[in-house]
Order: sequence, then structure tokens, then C-alpha cells
Amino acid sequence: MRDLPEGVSDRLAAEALIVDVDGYEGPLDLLLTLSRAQKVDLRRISVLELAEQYLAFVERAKLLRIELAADYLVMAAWLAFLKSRLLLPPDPAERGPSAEDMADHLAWQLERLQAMRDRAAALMARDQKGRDVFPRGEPEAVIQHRRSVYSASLIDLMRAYARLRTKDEFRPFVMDREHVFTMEQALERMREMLGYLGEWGDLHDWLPSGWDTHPMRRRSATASHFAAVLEMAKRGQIDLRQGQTFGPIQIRKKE
Amino acid sequence: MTAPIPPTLDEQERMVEAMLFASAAPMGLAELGARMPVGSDPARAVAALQRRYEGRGVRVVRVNEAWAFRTAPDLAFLMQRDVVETRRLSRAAIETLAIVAYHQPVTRAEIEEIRGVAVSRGTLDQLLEMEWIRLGRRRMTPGRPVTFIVTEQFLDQFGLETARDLPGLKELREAGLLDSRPAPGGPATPEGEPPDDQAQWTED
Amino acid sequence: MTAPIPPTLDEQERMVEAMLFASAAPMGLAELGARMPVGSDPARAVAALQRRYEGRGVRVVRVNEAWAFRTAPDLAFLMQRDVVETRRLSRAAIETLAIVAYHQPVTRAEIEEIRGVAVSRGTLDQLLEMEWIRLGRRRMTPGRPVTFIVTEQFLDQFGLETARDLPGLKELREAGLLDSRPAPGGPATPEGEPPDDQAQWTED
Repeated sequence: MRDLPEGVSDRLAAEALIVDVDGYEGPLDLLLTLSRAQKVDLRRISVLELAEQYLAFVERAKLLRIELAADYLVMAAWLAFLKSRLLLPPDPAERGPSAEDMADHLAWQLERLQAMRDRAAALMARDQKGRDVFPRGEPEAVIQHRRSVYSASLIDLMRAYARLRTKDEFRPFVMDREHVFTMEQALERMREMLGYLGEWGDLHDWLPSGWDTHPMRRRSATASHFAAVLEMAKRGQIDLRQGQTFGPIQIRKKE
Repeated sequence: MTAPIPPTLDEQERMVEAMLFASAAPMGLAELGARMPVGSDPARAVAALQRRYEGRGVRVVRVNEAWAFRTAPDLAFLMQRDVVETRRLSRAAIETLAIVAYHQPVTRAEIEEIRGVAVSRGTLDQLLEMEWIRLGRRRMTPGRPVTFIVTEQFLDQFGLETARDLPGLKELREAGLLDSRPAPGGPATPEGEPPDDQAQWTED
Repeated sequence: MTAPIPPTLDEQERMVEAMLFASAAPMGLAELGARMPVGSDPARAVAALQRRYEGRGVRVVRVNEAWAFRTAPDLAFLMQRDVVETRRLSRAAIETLAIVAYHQPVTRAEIEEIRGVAVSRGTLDQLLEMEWIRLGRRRMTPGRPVTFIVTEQFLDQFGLETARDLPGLKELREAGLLDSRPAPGGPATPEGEPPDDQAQWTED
């Protein structure tokens, strides 16, 4: 259990609660803080006592004309209801969950939130990369040799020929929007790729597959991706370099 | 054509040493094996390498199914100058990260239920952008909500071998604190969204 | 205040090992010494470290007046990677190839007449480079145009003994291949690849 000093600091804390409503992340956070005053394990907490403390808090806030957010008031109403259920003898005719079940659940929620806070603190206290342990500072680049192998089957060949010999010369006029890769698309795509841009790599290698063979599609994809990486460089997300005029444009993720 | 003789284990260890040294990111056994001569056994080579570096200034650490060299934590004081100032995470972000790690796969509604407040869009965005969390599979419940899980970068960041090695995971589970319990008629969930607890069972 | 005891040489070696590993650039002795505890001897530590890494996959090398880890030269081959991508032939290429196979020896003008569109230089170059087609004898017609024929490799690839084994139009029809609807999105168009003959109208 947390060791809070007795007396004065307790009263100060209680007063601070009144003034500093903004310091709490919602009613559950406030309830967890209030529960500490009971100085018992969260498993043995008195929900009735907690409900009374919370309701007293809300009352005092009202006296001081502090505007409480709706969710604090919802919690207050629910705790008032729970309190009355806990104090009255159970009504055998009434359906729904028992007051004890509701109280148990609230205690469990508080215990779970406290457990997550403890785990979060423990996690941040671990040896962290870039703070306590370090990766290689000067990683060596791996040279990639790209080679393309084209495949086609006999059936593809025969179908192609069959299609040619029965070709319908007529083609209705349509806009060929399918060959256009917009900058928005490119930006969206490169943003997803960001995690993979560790080392320097040619922008050309990052063009989407299916957009790198056909000239029109390649031009459109190249232009949109170029514009996209300029934008990303401007935002400080990546580095760009070009060894010489008309040389390949290389990109990598900014450290 | 006869099969080439695979290199000795010592040679293989040297190769793995060179490759892991050259890479800042952890490398998987498949990735290592793909670059090594036919007949190599990267798993054995990594194990031998790891033993060799025990107690040294750098160590071979495991990150999920991959391996990397990292400096020994007790020498952190020497590297303080290399520390990259990272953005300070808000308390909301830290708690959300812990909840994703311990409850994964977890939906946004579930995170909100545990914290008792709405999760702001920026919090999840920040964690996604840092690549500490990512989207998991959608829940097979009404609305098919997305789930969040932690990434390999997260494990790398906090020096965890696997997500199962999270400290205190077993205790939390035994204490029932990782269960999802439906609220018995309380104001348990914000915005009245029902926790979709059964999902974990139907999915896995 | 008494002077602190300097770390052992082994400890100093570990420190130098970690610093050289984590540093983004080679480090000089002064720089190393400045970070180490008082009384350390970076020169001796570096020398000891260098001996330790003799014959290993990485070595401690001197770069100008500074020190750095580098991959052993005999393992440079590991720092390369071959990426082989299998791609489907474009529709233009497969049609051109089919025409050469069925009509060989055939000139470029004849291919264009059959396809009804211009054949880009790149398409023929690609097929020539793959060694699926090659130049045949020149036509004894005005301009003496070159002809194209299929190669042995082509026959190998498609499991044919000779180009005459290719099924004729009648057989194609009987096999149901001539019934396929022509053009956009026809069966021969590989996934996601657009039929590209329209493009050539606009291009050439």
C-alpha cells in the first residue's frame, strides 16, 4: 500500500481534489486517487466508502460552483444508485445484477487500471534502445542486385494469338484514368512505406508493381512519387539525394 | 555437379557476426541463411555467437524471431552523447501502450474501457507513427472494429525477446486482470459502447 | 577525495568495444578517452580489442587517426543480395511473341499489321534480350527488312519441339480459345496489368 503521511497532507490532498478537477483523466482516475485514502489493498477496498467520498467530492464541487463534465455526473448518479442498493436489503423481486456484483466490478476496474499504470511505469523504466542500449551506429549498406525474370506460359501465348485473330477493332471512347497515379495516392503509399526506407534506396525501386513496365503508367507513377517524396522531405520525414543531374534520386527515412 | 561443402561452424559464426554487425535492425534466421552458402545452419551459428559475446561490451540479443547486436546496458553512461532526444510521451500514450502490450489484440473501445476515458486520436496516431503499435486483425464482432498490437520495434525498443516476455504478464493473467468482464449494469464503458469480450475467443 | 581506481584493462576494452560499435563515425583515442573513467588508457584498450577481433567476422581498423569496426574483407560477399523478381510479360510482348511464333520469319511491319498497332522498340528489344526471338534472314523485298524468328530457348521454355507444333487456328477454336471475348480485361491480361494497346495509339 502507498504510504501517504497522515493528517495534514491528507487534508491538503483532499482540498487539492476540489480545485484541480482538470488534473484527472475522468471519473475512474479520480476514483482511483480517492481509493488511496483507504490505505488498503484495492482488492479489499470498500466501494461503499469510495462512493461516499466521490459523492462528497461532487457536492463540494457544486458548492464551489465548479462545472463538472457530464461523465463525472453520470458516475455520481450511478454511485448514488449503487450506494442505495448497497445499504438497502436486497429486494428479491428486483432483476438485474446484485449490488455486490456491481461493486466488485468497479473494484476490479480500479485494480486493473492501477495494474496497467504500474506496468506502464515498469515498461518505461526498462533498458531502452537509444537510451540505455545502442544499435550499430554506422550500419553498412547491403548492395542489392536486382534481376527480373519474365514468365509466360504456352496457354498465355495461344490466348494472345487467339485474341489477335478475333480482334474487335471497335473500342468505345473512355477516359484512360486507370493509367494515372495521383500524388495523393503516392503520398498515402509512401507514408505506409516509410518504415521500410531505412537505407538509401533508389526512388525508382519504390514504384508500385504493375506501374513500372508500361511507359504511361511508369511516367505517371514516377511523377507522382517524385512529388510525394518532395513533400515528405519538406515535412522532414525523409532525406533525398541525387548524385548528379539526371542521376537516380535516392531516398531514406530521416533518423 | 556436386554439392559444395558447407563452411565450418566457426566460419558460419564469422559470417553471422559480420552480417549482424553491419545491420542496425534485427535480422531473422531466414534472412541470414539466404546470404550464407548452401548447407549453412544460421541458428547454430547465432547460438555460438551469442555465447561468444556473453559479458562483452556488445551482446547478441533476440527480438522476436530475429537477432541484433546491442551495447551492454551497464555501459550506457559512455553513450549518453549519442542519445537521440525522443519526444516525451504523454501519460495517456504510455498507458495506452501498456494496455496494447498486455491486452493485445485490443480494440479502441477496450482501451477506453480500461482507462475510463476516451482515447484521443492523437495518442494512437503517435504510437502508430513511432511504429510501436500497429493494426492487428479486425474483430469478428458487429462493426468489425480494428485491433491494435505491438510491433517488433516495440520489442526492440524495450529489450523484450517476445511479447510473452512482458514483465508480470503471468501474474496479471492469474489475478484475472487481463480478463474481459462485462459490466453488470454500471457506467463502465465510455460512450456506452459494449466491450466485445467474446472476440478474443472466436478469433484465436 | 581520493582518486577513483581506473577500470581494469578488460573493462576498458569492453568500453571501447561498445563505443566504437555505437558510434556513427570512427573515433579517435582522445574522443574515446574523454568518455572513459579517469586513469583509462584508450590506446592499450584499442590495441587489446584489435587483437581480440583478429580473424573474426568484423575487425577493428584504423581510419586516418581514428578507429572503427569494419566487415572482414573476405566476407564482403555477404553484404550483397540478389533479388530475383518474376514478372509477367506485358500484353504487348506476349502478343508480339505469339505473332513471331505463328508467322516466322516475320518482319516488324507484318507484326504491326497483325496487331493493328505499332510495336514499340522496347518490346522487341525485351524479347531479343530474353533470347526468345532472334533475327532471321533479311527479306528479299525493297528495303531488305530484317525478320524475326523464335529461338531454341523459346521452344524449350514453352515445351515445344518445333514452332510447327503450335496449335492452329482451327484447334484453338476447338479448344475454346477463340471464343474468348476480345480486348479490355480479356483472359490473357495478367492481374492488374492494363491492356496497353490503347496506350500505344496515343503514344506512337
